[in-house]
Formats: sequence, structure tokens, C-alpha cells
Amino acid sequence: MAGSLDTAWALRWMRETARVIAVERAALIDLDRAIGDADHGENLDRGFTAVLGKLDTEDAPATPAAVLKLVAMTLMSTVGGAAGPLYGTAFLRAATSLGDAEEIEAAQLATMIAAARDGIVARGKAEPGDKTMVDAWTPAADAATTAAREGSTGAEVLAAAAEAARAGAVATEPLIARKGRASYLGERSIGHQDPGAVSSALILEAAVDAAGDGAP
Amino acid sequence: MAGSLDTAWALRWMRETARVIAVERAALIDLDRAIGDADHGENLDRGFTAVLGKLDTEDAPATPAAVLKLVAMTLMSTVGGAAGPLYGTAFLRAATSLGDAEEIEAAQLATMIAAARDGIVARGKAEPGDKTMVDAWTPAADAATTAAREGSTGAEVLAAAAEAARAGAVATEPLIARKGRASYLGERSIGHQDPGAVSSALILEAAVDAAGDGAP
Amino acid sequence: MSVGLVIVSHSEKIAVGVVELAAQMAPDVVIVAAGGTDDGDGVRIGTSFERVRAGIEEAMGDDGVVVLTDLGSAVMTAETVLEFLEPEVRAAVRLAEAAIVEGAVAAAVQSQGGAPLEEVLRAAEGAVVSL
Amino acid sequence: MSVGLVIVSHSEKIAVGVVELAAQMAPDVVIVAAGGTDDGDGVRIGTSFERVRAGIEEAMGDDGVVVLTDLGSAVMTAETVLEFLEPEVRAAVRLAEAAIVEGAVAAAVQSQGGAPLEEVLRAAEGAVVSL
Ligand SMILES: Nc1ncnc2c1ncn2[C@@H]1O[C@H](COP(=O)(O)OP(=O)(O)O)[C@@H](O)[C@H]1O
Ligand SMILES: Nc1ncnc2c1ncn2[C@@H]1O[C@H](COP(=O)(O)OP(=O)(O)O)[C@@H](O)[C@H]1O
Ligand SMILES: [Mg+2]
Ligand SMILES: [Mg+2]
Ligand SMILES: [Mg+2]
Ligand SMILES: [Mg+2]
Repeated sequence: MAGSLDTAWALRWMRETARVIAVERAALIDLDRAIGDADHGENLDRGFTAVLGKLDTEDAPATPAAVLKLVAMTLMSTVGGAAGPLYGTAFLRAATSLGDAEEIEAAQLATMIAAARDGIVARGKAEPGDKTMVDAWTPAADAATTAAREGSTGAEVLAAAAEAARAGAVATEPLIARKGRASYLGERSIGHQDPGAVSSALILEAAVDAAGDGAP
Repeated sequence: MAGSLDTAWALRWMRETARVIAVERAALIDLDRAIGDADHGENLDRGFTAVLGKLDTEDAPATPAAVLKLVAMTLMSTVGGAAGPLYGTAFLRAATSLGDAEEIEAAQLATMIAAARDGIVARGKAEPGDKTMVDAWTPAADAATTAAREGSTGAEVLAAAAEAARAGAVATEPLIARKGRASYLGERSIGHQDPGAVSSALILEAAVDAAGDGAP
Repeated sequence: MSVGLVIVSHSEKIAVGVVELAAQMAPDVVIVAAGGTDDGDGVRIGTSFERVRAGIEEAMGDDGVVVLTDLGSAVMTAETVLEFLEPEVRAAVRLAEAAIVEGAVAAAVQSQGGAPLEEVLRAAEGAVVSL
Repeated sequence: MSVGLVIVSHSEKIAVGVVELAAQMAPDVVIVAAGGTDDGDGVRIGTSFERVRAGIEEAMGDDGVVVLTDLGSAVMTAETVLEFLEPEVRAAVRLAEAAIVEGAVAAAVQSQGGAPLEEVLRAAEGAVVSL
């Protein structure tokens, strides 16, 4: 069924994320060079390349949660920067929220995105406005919840989340960083988008694209 | 003249110190193992071996001050531990106090020992009772001053200083270290003599022996 | 036995150097370096879940483990590892809010002296800078 | 130009590691490692007058130098070197009372941003542990 959010979708989501991250590698490095240590693109590319390796060699995960759990564990052990424990925790909490569901309904999707956001907040203790990836995930979770409540389809929920994440990432530009390495820069962190917020938008946009690419 | 405290004496003093430190190397290491990092004997042996090398190869220093200055510079650059800057500063201040005197009178000797002590205090900011080499040098300086005031000869002043330094070193045993590495141990530093106080006693005892060894 | 230490730094060199420095004054304490990444093709600057996990395992004796970290992402990596530990192991691990070099030396000396877990932690966190 | 940094550690590995870590966020700042001893036959744990002196010389530009140290004997070595500097050089050097790793990263970032000497010093001394 086109657009059904099942294990195949989760696998497509992760493959599409890996592809997009590889394409955006240099751009993410440049963002991190401005207010960090110039490795966010490398960190994530390494992490998602490892994810691809696992998907190609290990037994195919049987549920969306199993896909996300495998991603979580792989990112945690390969990324090397803050994004490792942060996205690792996000995907792990997302996986847990799904239980053994084989297909994800709109409401469950909103819950999953909120769980991911909660995991990032639990791990990094950042608040909205601190100029971190939380500034992408918080509007994404809110938009997903609203969309689901208003009766949107799963694909529509994803689209709302991705759009909100992108807007959130763009909106980090004028902020002063208060968490992570960029906070060392104080006011000099103004004028640059947060790399983790931008990669978060990429990840959610990949989820949308993967939903659109469903086999008929 | 037997016992005259001139350049030859200063040279004998330093050679005798190097000899004694080499003999006591392991003992100083053991003291430092108990309340430090087990290198005081190695540090000093390396420093005074370098001093011997300089004395054997460079132009002979022309005054006692020149001898002590060469020792100071050599210890500073070769010891590697706290004793480097501490003894380096001590010998440098001692040298400065002597000016270009070719022979050192009793009063000048007391001034020299006090100058060495002041250098150590200026460098390390330890007070008497902190269980450091200051606990050897302070009684040594006081005893030398008293002896000189009472009309002792230079050799007698040295002997009084060395005896007081040894007593001071022994008296560090029940103290709690408040400066240097040993202060990390807190109460566990009780029950061991301070390595630097012991090596200070050795250095002043070597000065006595060098005074007794004067050519007739 | 004594309290073990794990030194989590973004730089493998820092972690190894801290171990050599702290070990000087604490020859009987198990101090494990968990520095840099470990992703198959060489060590980059960063932290490694697996190195931290293995470090805690190696440093764990009867008296527990204190973990010291350098920057914030090292803290997050260590906290993530802690969440995966068995509860009884987790209960014997403390994450120090300490200067990594100065805290490690102070903690190592306390552990060498037989101090219990909370005291070793306190030594790390209270380490005077440049004692 | 920017404020230079000298990293004085008892361990050569720590000093070199701190330089690699701090340089990541401050590619244009001159950060010099002055770690371990340097006495002709290999590097021992300890500090070297000559390495510190040369480090300050190398790191000195128009904007001055901040020196970071690990333990007390490193502080004493650094202070001794400072006494031998020409007064106008000495006037441009600050000895930080800071956590060596955390302070170096914070100071490096400030220097990269063009902060003056006193501000770089303040960043080092105020570095939040495990930011
Ligand atoms: N405490 C935190 N809470 C939330 N996000 C954080 C936190 N610290 C860092 N981040 C995110 O991590 C991103 C940097 O990731 P990365 O470059 O991989 O890590 P590192 O800073 O260790 O090099 C930042 O752009 C920010 O979005
Ligand atoms: N702040 C200080 N003031 C005076 N003496 C000190 C101070 N710190 C250390 N010492 C002396 O230095 C001795 C240790 O010397 P050494 O082992 O060479 O140095 P390190 O502690 O660097 O290994 C101590 O026994 C003590 O006498
Ligand atoms: Mg980064
Ligand atoms: Mg990084
Ligand atoms: Mg020692
Ligand atoms: Mg030493």
C-alpha cells in the first residue's frame, strides 16, 4: 500500500537518511566549523554508513522498532560526537514507543517523534531556544501531535513534522548557543544555523521522502 | 687555608652533593614513593649528574657565586620535578647574595642560607610546618644566623645549619603535608619524612664535609 | 582492592597521558584510558561508547568505579553507557563533575589510600586546580 | 593575530592531546605543547624549563600568551621561566589558574574569536568543567 508506514518504510527512511547525509556531509561540516569543531557531517556520515553496512549484512529487522533500535545502537557506537548519544537515545526511545507494531498509525507516529525529542532532551538537557537539535525536534513533535489530532494521515503527520523541523532549524540562526560546544562561542554563535538542528531536519525530510516512495 | 669557604670549597660542595645524592638515590625515591610520585631521588640524581658534567666540561667558575649560579641553571633545566624550580631558585638567590666575594665569611654564609630559604618560600609559598623542604631550610637559616651572630667560624656556621636541617627533616615525619603532591594524601602523609626536607639536609651536610676536606 | 577510574577524553593521547600521570601516585589503582573514537579505521577525536563500556568493565572491582570526562559530549557518551549497565553494576559507578586531569590525580591518590567510592568521587570533584 | 597558548603538563601526551583538542575549535590560534621533561635521554613525566621557555617564545605574537599548567610543580616551573623573561615579554604573559584541558578549550575558542589577553585568561579560569 502506497505510503504505509511499515518496516519497509523504516528501512527506506534510514537508507534515504544515509544518502542525504552523505550528500550534505560537507555542508554540515561547514556549519559545524562556524560554531563547533567541524565534524558533524563526518560524524553522521560515518554513523549512517555503518547503519547501511548493518542493514546490508545482518538479518532484516522484523518491525519498524527493530529498524530504529539497530540504528540507535549503531549511531551510539560509531558517531563519536555529541550526535551519537543524542540521536542514539532519540532512535532508541522512538523504537521503544512503537512496541511491536508492524504498521504505524498517525497518532503513534506523533508519539514516536515526541519520544525521540524527549530522548534528546533527557540526554542533553537543552531547552528550546538553546540553539541545538531540540529546536528542530520540539516544533516537529508539536506539529506532528497537532496534525495527528486533526486527523491527518501518517504521511501528512511526517510532512508536518519535517516542515516544522526545517523551520526550527532555520530559526536557530539568530540564537545564542547555550548547550554543547557552540556555547563556548557565546554571542559569536549568532548568525549560523545549528548543525544538529539542520541534520535533524534532513532526517525528518528523509522520512517524508521514504513515505512517498512506497511500493504500490 | 683549611676550611676556607672559597670557590674551591663551592666546587667540592657540589661534587660532594652529587656523590651523596647518587648514594641516597634509592632512599629518596622510597621516601617519595610513600607520599609522592617516587621520583625525587631520580630527579636530583639526574640534576646533579648534569651539574658534574658542566663542571667537568665548562670553564671553571671564578667565584662561589658563579658555581652556585651554574648549579641553579642546571637544576632548573634538568630536574623535571618540583625540586628543579625550588632548588634552582634557592641556589640562584644564594649566588646573588654572595656578589663577587671570593671567600665567604661566617655572616655572609648565614645570609646565603637565608637567601636560599627565601627563594624556596618565594617559589613554593610553603610555610614552616607544611611538610616541605622549607622545614629543613628554615631551622638551617635560623641556626646559621644565630651561630654567625655568636662569632662562629664559617665551618661552624655550616655545621650548625646542617644539624638544624637534619633535625628539621626528621621532624617532618609526624606532619600533615599542606603543599606539593604529598598534600593530596592529607592525613596519610603522616608518618613519613618529606623527601625534599631530607635531600636538603643532605645538601647542607655535603657543604660541611666539603669544608672539612679543604686543602691544607 | 580499590576504586577504579575510567578516563573519558575526546583525545586518546589525553586519556593515556592522564592514566600515566595518575598512576605515578597510585600504582595499585586500576585506571583505564577511554579516549578517542574507535570505529575500525583509526582513532579520531571524539568519544566511543564501546571504549567507555569496556573501560568501566575493566576498572570495576569490588569497590566501584569513578568515571571522569572532558567535554560535554564525553559526558553524554558516558551517561548513555551507564543506562545500559545492569542495575547492580550501575549502582557502583559514579560520573564525576571534575577537571579531568586534576580530578583524576586527586581521585587516584584517594583510591590508592583505600578510600570508598563516594570519597574518591568527592576528591575528583573537589580537586584544586594546579595544586 | 590572536592570543597564543602554552600547555604545560607533566605528561607529553596530555600536552599534545590538549593541543589537538583545542585546535579543533581554534584552527588559527597558536597553541604549543610543553609537556614532559626534556633531558637528552627521552621524555620522562615532569616539566621542562626549556620546553616552557621555548613554548612561550613560539606562542608569542602581538596579543600575548596564556600559559596553562596541570599540577603544582608545573606552576613552579612556569613561574620560574616567567622570572627570566624580558620585562616587556613578561608583561604579555598570563599564568592561568585553570583546569588544563577544559580551560585550554575555552581559552582557545575565545582567542580564535579575537578576544584580548585578559578575556582569554578569564575564559580559561572560568571554564565550566565538562561543558
Ligand atoms: N546538550 C545538548 N543538547 C542537545 N543537542 C546538543 C547538545 N550538545 C550538542 N548538541 C547538538 O549536537 C550538535 C553537534 O554534533 P557533533 O558535531 O556530532 O558533536 P560534537 O559537538 O561532539 O562535535 C550540535 O549542533 C547540537 O545540535
Ligand atoms: N610548594 C612547595 N614548597 C616547598 N617545597 C615543595 C613544594 N612542593 C614540593 N616541594 C618539595 O619538593 C619535594 C618533591 O620534589 P620532587 O619529587 O622532585 O618533585 P615532584 O613532586 O614534582 O615529583 C617535596 O618533598 C617537597 O619537599
Ligand atoms: Mg562537532
Ligand atoms: Mg566533535
Ligand atoms: Mg616526586
Ligand atoms: Mg615528579
